[in-house]
Amino acid sequence: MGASSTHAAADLPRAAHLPDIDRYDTFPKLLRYNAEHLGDRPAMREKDLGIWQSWSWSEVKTEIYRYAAGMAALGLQRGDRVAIIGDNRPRLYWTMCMAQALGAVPVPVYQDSVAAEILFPLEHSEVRFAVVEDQEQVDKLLSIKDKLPKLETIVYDDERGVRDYTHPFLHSYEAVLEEGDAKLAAEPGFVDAEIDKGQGSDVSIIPYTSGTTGNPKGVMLSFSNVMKAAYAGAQFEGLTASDDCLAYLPMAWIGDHIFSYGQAYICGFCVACPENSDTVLTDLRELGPTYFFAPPRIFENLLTTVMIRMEDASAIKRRIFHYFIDHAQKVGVDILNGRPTPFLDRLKYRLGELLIYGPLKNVLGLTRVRVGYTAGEAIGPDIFDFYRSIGINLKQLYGSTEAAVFVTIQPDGEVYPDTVGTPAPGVEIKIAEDGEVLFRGPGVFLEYFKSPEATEKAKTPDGFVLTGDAGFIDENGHLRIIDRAKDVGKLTHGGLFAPKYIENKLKFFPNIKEAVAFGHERDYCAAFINIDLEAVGNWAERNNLSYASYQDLSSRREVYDIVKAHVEQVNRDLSKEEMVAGSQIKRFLLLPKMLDADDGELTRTSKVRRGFIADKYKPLIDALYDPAAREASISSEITFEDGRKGVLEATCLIYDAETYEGAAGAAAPKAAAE
Amino acid sequence: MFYREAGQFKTSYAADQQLLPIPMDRVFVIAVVLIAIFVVPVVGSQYWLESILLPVLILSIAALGLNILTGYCGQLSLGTGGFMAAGAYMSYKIATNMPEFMPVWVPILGGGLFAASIGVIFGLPSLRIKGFYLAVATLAAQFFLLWLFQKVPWFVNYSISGVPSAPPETILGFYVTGASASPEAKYLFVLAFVIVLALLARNMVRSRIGRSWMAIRDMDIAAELIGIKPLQTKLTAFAISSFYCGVAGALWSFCYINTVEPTAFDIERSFQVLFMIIVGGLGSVLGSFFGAAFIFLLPILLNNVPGWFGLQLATDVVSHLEFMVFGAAIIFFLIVEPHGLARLWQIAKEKLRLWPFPH
Amino acid sequence: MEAFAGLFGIDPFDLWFFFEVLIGGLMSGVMYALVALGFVLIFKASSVFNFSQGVMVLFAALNFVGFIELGLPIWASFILTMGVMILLAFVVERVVLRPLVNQPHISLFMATIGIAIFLEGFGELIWGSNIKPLEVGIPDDVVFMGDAMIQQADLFAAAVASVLVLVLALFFHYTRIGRALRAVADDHQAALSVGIPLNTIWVIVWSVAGFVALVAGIMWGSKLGVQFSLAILALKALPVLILGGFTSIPGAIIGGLIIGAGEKLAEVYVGQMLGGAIEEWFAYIVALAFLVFRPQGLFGEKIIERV
Amino acid sequence: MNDSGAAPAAETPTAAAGTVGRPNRIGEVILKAENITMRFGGVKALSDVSFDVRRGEVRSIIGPNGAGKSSMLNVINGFYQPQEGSIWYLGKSYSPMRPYIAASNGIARTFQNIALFKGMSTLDNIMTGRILKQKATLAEQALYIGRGRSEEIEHREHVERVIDFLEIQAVRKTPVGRLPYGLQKRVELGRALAAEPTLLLLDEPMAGMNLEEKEDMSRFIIDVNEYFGTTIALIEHDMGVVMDLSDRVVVLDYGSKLADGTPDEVRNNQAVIDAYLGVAHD
Repeated sequence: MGASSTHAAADLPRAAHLPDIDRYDTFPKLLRYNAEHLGDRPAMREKDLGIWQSWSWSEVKTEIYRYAAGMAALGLQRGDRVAIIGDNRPRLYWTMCMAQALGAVPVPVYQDSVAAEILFPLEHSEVRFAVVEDQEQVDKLLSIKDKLPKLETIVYDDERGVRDYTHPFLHSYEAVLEEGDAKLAAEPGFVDAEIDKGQGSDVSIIPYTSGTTGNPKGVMLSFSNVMKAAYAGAQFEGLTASDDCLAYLPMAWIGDHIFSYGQAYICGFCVACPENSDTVLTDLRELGPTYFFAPPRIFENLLTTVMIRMEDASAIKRRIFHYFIDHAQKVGVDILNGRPTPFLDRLKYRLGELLIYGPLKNVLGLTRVRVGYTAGEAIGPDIFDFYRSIGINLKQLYGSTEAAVFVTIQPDGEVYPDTVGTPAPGVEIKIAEDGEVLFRGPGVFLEYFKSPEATEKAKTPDGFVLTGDAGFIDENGHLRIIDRAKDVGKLTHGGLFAPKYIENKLKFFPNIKEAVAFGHERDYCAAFINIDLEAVGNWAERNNLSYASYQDLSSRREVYDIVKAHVEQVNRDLSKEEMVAGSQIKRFLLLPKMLDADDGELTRTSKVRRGFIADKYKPLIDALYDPAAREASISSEITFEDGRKGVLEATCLIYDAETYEGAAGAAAPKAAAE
Repeated sequence: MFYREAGQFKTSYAADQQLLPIPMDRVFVIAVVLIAIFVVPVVGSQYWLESILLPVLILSIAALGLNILTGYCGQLSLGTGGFMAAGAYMSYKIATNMPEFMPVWVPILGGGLFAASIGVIFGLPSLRIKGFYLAVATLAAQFFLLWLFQKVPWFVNYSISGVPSAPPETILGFYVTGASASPEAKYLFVLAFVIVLALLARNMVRSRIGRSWMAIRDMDIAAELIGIKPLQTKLTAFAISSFYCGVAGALWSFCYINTVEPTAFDIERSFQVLFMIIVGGLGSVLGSFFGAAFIFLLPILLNNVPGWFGLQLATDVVSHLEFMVFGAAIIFFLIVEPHGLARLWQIAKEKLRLWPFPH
Repeated sequence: MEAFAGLFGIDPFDLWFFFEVLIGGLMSGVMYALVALGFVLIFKASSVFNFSQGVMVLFAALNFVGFIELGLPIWASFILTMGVMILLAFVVERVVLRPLVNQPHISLFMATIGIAIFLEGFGELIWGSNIKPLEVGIPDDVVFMGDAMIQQADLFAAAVASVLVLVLALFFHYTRIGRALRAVADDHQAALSVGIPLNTIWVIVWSVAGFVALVAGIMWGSKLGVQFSLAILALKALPVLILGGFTSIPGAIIGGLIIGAGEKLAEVYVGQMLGGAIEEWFAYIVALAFLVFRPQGLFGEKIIERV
Repeated sequence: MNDSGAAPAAETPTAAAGTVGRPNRIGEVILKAENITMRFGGVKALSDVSFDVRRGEVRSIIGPNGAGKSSMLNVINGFYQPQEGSIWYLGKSYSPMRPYIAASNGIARTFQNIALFKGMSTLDNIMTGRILKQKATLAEQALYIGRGRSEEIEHREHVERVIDFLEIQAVRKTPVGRLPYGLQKRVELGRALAAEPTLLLLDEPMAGMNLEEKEDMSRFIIDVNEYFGTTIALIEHDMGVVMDLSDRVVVLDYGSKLADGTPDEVRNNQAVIDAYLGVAHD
């Protein structure tokens, strides 16, 4: 692979069915356009009071005009920042457009963060206004209000519990609308005039990225950034006004902003908000969106639920289910990718669609999905292929806040589970010497808010953005991501060691809950593995293997054997990939306890803290690299559910795994068979 | 399995509260009704129309009536036969005394209304009593009413035999009642009543009145304390229930047996209809139909099945077996599925909706 | 008797005639009371309203006659039939009561209707449905009391009923099981502390009810022949219960007598004017009136509802 | 960032929201129990009990089991007819009160042992709370036309608000018999709320609940009182919870009134301490 090679996709021509975004260069202008052209079509829905309450584009426009006038009356001005905190609610989406109409900049904040966590973005972005969902968020803000001297006004959507608050700076959404009516009566053309002042180059939104180190950074995206990226994506997938999507991911996440706001305004499709976060799956089932995005975690959970629910089915039904699912695994992906498939297989697939795939998609609410995205992290190939094989056009997307999402997309018909696709329209990709992925395109952010030095670090002079991810472009022109660039290490024989890549491959097996790979500056790669209690426990139950505890189950040779097979499968896969063939796992052990955030082994977002684990379980690591060791003991502090601390004493077996000669003839040392 | 509900969401209460909110169900029910109207009369044999569909449909109406009273309102009645008789006799009286131009449904509905008023009278004790006490009270209706219609010759226009023939009446020149009417005409005539009455029943049970009935059934004290008037609610149930039974009784006499006679409405009939709703499903409109079909068809099946295996059973043996099977079926349903066939149907439907998941 | 009255007209002032009708009525009242007694026993012990008690009378009689027709002596037939009734109690407990425990009373009631139907079919399937005369040596002469003519069989039945009530009273007061049964009627928890499982108590009480049914069946069978109409006739025990209260043994007896005498007198003195055969419904209408004005019956306890 | 001129605008009162504090919400007397004496057979359940309830307050009746609390509620809404005494409610005196009169004049209640309609869904149960407000004729209902249809929709919307308020959306169409205890209690509260009561009687709303459920229920009771301004009279034998919720408390013991006053007054009342706190309670 050549260093610093760039790969770019050709720009797509303008689509006739989408508005001219050079003319309608801000979202408020698009709102006007949509209200005019799609007036009665639904723009927004929300499951509320038992039904899907709906608002048409013209209703939304009227509402946003009132809202904007009201907020202007309350003092919101061009250039102000407006914090948005809450679950996906129509009124919060309208707040974005309202702010943009007045030339103010929305700053969406993660709604489930605690007060201390939201303090930084609010303080840093100097918000004067905050629009929040409910009492919970109001209370959060009130608790840090004295640290936010610039915050002047708080508007809340749901007045439950807030009614008796007497703070003069608290306003209900309804009250703001009334203010707006009064202002509009006096100045009917006010909002239109404000909208006309907006330009494509203005800052449209400042989402804060949760940096892995240091404080979050405010990513300033212009209208042009967001709209061009969203436009290109929409056109690439052929989205139209008749699509539907469910907005259930945090509004502060750039993905939601692009899918549920940017593309919705550009295409004029309807965005639906779930009733609340507990009912998402039910709401998904009712709504049946055509455009769907979810992080891999959700697809994993969904698949696990499917399999567990099927366990309870009658034997005949299970047989039918597995028969057709197996058939789908065989030919489903090819059929979806439009490759030639034997007639009989197609026929059988059609039957499967009638009996299993169709109903299954129906109960999951995915029947109508035309375009499904998964992004955020790598998805297990089995999981990915499962959804594709039953006919759901699920695709991987690689993106970042700094790109207004789209860096690469898997094009229809060219979907491989282990790549993240080809560069999105208008985007150029470059791989640096050390393997880091860089990109450039219309969505590239203006700068980090109030952090020129950070901007400088992230952006090359020629406009490329460093992603911090290591990857390579494969022979099909698809980008493959291996790991965070800084986490990639070297084995002593010089081979690349990408722990996350290996761990992910392991975690794709349902029986493996968590894995920690070691190998940086070592002779070979070794791993700690956590089994998945539910999956393995289920297996044990079915095989009449009784066990007392997680620790007990983890020490069984039967379980080791299963995991060994998985590890060897991973090794086989690794051996086929030139860059990572050297980091096949030679030895592994099953940890006697689950890695736990309470014990400091995981971050709160469930990421492995490799260094901490390496220290804590040093005796185990030593044993992994001691060829003579067949088992190792550890005594470790653990925290129980109720917060009590205790000490865990355990002995783990150490297993060797078969490694393989790479297809590319990589220099992996052949392991001695056990 | 056949349901594709994703995307069929509701944006208004009107849509969410329609009779059949799931489009798939709507299609199915409309198809069944259309087939019943247009296909069945054409392809059905005389035997099927006259000896099976006709009585099953008529008994369905009676079961529907009893289900309103017992299944929805929780008031057990053993007087169904009496109320049916009331409908039959009064219909006869009206039909034979009304002017020529009056349409045939007038006496039928008149019979129903008469039964309804009788029902109200015998429902009066329900204010004070419930459960088996009420069952005894309704037995009084059963025995008293049958005696009354036998002993008061006014009802049968002082006919000598006391068992007059059903008057032949026409719609658009077709005979729809009496012995001379064609099975097809009778079938369609009865079917019209069935469709309308079933629709009305479904509407009632999903409205305030239906909820009041169920509230009284489930927890009468709580119902009273939220402002439901117990007597008024129960009497409405008695009236409507008896109306349905009365119409059924009239149709039974006019279209099925073609005579007006007390033996058609004896206590056995009351039990038969009660069994229909137990087996079909208490508190279910659909169940009334299932139950009527099951209870009516079972004896026919019992008569024929041994023959298919080359067994020849004496008629009295079959009738004893019939009793035993009924008794066992009732106990079976009460224990295994107290909500009857309707519940089984519902479970099957849920299974299909959740397919391939088991639950 | 009715025929006689109908043919010759009635002299309302003929006291002896009145007396004769009264006695006749009271005697059929004894029969009702016997059936009602079975209802009360079961209701007291398990709150189950046993609709099948009437059919149990028929079923017992069918078995009894059947065994006699097979050539068995009366005493053996009696014991065998009693065995059948005990077996029935076991089956009912196992198949019907146990699975339905804790279900609404109305479900149990409907289940006993199921039992009734089943037994009716079952009894007749085995023993046939033709009317069978029953001859167990009960005297069938008439005696005269003044001018009133009285059936000896009726007197005999009254005597048997009295003995039966006495036996039951002794059983309930002086045996451990009897006391347990009474305890159950008052309080299920208390009954458990007596140490007899509830299920056993049900079997016993259904057996006792079976015994009562057998006695009633023999009495009635020898008077009218064993036939299906016994079951319908036995339904008359329902109004008797309403009158007497569901939980009162004396109530069942007095109620039976009132209903029996009342309907005969009504038939004879009022029925004429109404076209006759008011006997069919008279008892029910009386019960209905009672229900409206005194729902707890003559001797039942008033239920206070609490929330 | 432009700060000038924003401050005055932000302070303009935008709505009446938020100025009503707790102390002002209590109004005039709406209900008086006057010298109520109630006997069951020979047993006196209540003897000469009098107290009043003011608009907007949370009024509690406490006392050990068997103190006559439930009887008192039953007398207020007319389920029991006392031998002596009368209920004065919104300007009229009733001796005795009748259930229908009580219900149609805005007295709703919940029950100690949940009295839901087991065969119906959550939605239908709460819909029954609207029965007194539905005026459609039988014909309109049977044909589902006119008010028969429009009322169903209109009241459904109201009921949905109650469901939303009580956060039971997820079980909207579940038969109530299948719900866990805590949720059933909430549905029952919903049924009472659906009637938009003037006076809400709660019979041991927290009986049989765990701590978390009790906290939830307390929150709902406070919310009902504040959000809808509903007057609440509740019975509890667990003093702890009640004292935090109530504005005024009546203490009953053996059918007689022992004390009446604010939670603090009652807590310090010697008779109460002797009779009630002295005995072990759970």
